[in-house]
Amino acid sequence: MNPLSQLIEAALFAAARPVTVEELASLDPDASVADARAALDQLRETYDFNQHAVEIVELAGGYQILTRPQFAAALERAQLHIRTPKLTAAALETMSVIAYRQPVGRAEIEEIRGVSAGGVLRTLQERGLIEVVGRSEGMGRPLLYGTTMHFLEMLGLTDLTDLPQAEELTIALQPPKLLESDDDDAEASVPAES
Amino acid sequence: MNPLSQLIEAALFAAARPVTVEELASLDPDASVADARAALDQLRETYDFNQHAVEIVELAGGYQILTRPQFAAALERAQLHIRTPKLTAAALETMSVIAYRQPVGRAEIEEIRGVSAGGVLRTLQERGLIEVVGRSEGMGRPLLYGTTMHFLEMLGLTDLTDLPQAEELTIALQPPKLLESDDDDAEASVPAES
Amino acid sequence: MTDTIQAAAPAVPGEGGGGFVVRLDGFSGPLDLLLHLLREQQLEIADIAIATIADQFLKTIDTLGLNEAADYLEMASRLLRLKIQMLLPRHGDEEGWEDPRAELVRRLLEYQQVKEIAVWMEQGIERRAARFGRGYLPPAPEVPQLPVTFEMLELLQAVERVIGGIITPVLHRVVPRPLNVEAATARIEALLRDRPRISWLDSLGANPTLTDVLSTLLALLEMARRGVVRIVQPAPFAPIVIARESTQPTH
Repeated sequence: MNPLSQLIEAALFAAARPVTVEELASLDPDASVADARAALDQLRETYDFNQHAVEIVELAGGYQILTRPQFAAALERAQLHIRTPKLTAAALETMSVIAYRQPVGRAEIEEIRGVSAGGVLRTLQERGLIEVVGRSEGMGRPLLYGTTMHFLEMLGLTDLTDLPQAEELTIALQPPKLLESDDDDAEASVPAES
Repeated sequence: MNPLSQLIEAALFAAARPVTVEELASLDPDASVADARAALDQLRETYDFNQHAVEIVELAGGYQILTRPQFAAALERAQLHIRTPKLTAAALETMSVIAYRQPVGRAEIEEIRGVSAGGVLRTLQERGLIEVVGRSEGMGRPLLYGTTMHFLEMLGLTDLTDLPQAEELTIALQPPKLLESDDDDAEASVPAES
Repeated sequence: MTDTIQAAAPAVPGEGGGGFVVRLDGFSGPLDLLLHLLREQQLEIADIAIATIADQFLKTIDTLGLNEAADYLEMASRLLRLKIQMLLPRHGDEEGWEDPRAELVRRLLEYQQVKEIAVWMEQGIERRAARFGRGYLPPAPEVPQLPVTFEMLELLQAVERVIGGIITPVLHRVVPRPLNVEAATARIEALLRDRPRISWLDSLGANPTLTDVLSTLLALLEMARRGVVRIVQPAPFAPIVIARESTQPTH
């Protein structure tokens, strides 16, 4: 491969979006748009001739490297980026914390569950069950999560007030607060009315 | 390229994260791990022989396609990629302590660094470099931190054993212990004991 | 090794820079500053001259405006304590004399090592950052194509598991709360009007608060003292029974 084709391959691979031929030309101060187009064609031919699993696709006014369609089925089967449909216990627990405490930050979720929540949060976000609803004012302005409409749909709820209320649960899953009234005390110190 | 190499190229490309050789083998029900390893080698040779701008790198227990370092300057200039902010000295030091002492609690990190660590821990957690790995049995059951897969990826390490070992450091890496009073002078003035 | 210290430390501003405030993140902590000072004085960590370094430390945090940061203040007081300890006469022979500097020396060596690893990590990150992974990631697969299976029951079970793991909140505000013994007495009397005997749990009423429990207990003890009720426990660990004292009228 010639140097410009190499540069273009590196750029198309690393770029987070489709890249225009003008942008590709600007990678090398000595290259014209025509040079870039020729180098791009050479790269395309290399991919085709050597039967690479990727190809160059024109998309949204620019170019991108994408896997060829014939590998889609195998990749889906391998589930390298698609997750299994069944929610894990960790996901359910994290979702229950978010449902009752929203808007809630990752640190608080981890504090409650005692384990890291990063992967689970990503999964739930990808599944459209939770979303970022804002940022906390705290140190580092952490993201705050809440449940989505899709979450309600999955559970067949009209809105969040349909969730079982505090008094229906063994112990109220309530936001942390100062215990003040008599009722709070009862919940905290008298286990049950037996 | 043979079909398994193609499949592996498609998978490595689609996953955009390190993929283990076992995962790669599972792409084809008839392929063994040894087959996958051979196909991976063939792919690596194709990239090298045809002077592609990308190569196969062993990382965080798996394999990933990355651009070769010589294109870094041109890609930085073009600004097509997503930038990640640099870590502060405090973040790097905190990460160092966690990497070697994991699982480790906040108190121990603060003791070693001589400063409070709350903000830095949250930053590192949000960037996915550390995670809560459990709780200590001690008073208040403090959270224990460890490094993540992303930590390995970010440093370009295969696993934690790639961290510099005691004898490679100017000062010997010592397990936490109290100095015996008799040995104080010896240990203090002779930097390396191992 | 020593280069790494220099790299992380900013230049100390000149003498008498009153009002000069340096970014707090210039040094990553008091140990960092201490290492910087030792290097400036060209002193070995092991031979640390506490008196000199303590004065230097105090002067520097004052100059840099760090003397309001708790971590630096704590180190300053530690150094001053060490300085005094070093001045104390060593009685007896050298045997058994513990060098007060040992702990600080150990911490400095350990911290220096942390800095060395931090530099190694920074270089590793830089090397790795010169390689780029695939930048464009296709949008996450649409959710509808993967019907998620979970039910309310599962969610509720998850809630229960989470609750089980929650550490009881430790925030309490102590509020003076008058006990209502009168009301408790009235409630017990009302109950005993209908039935000759009631159980302790009956006497508490529905959904008792902690105050109710205490009020009821005091009311019962008072009533027993007055001979209005008799409190019996038929067998060890059996439920406590509160009986109307037959000879007395209830009111």
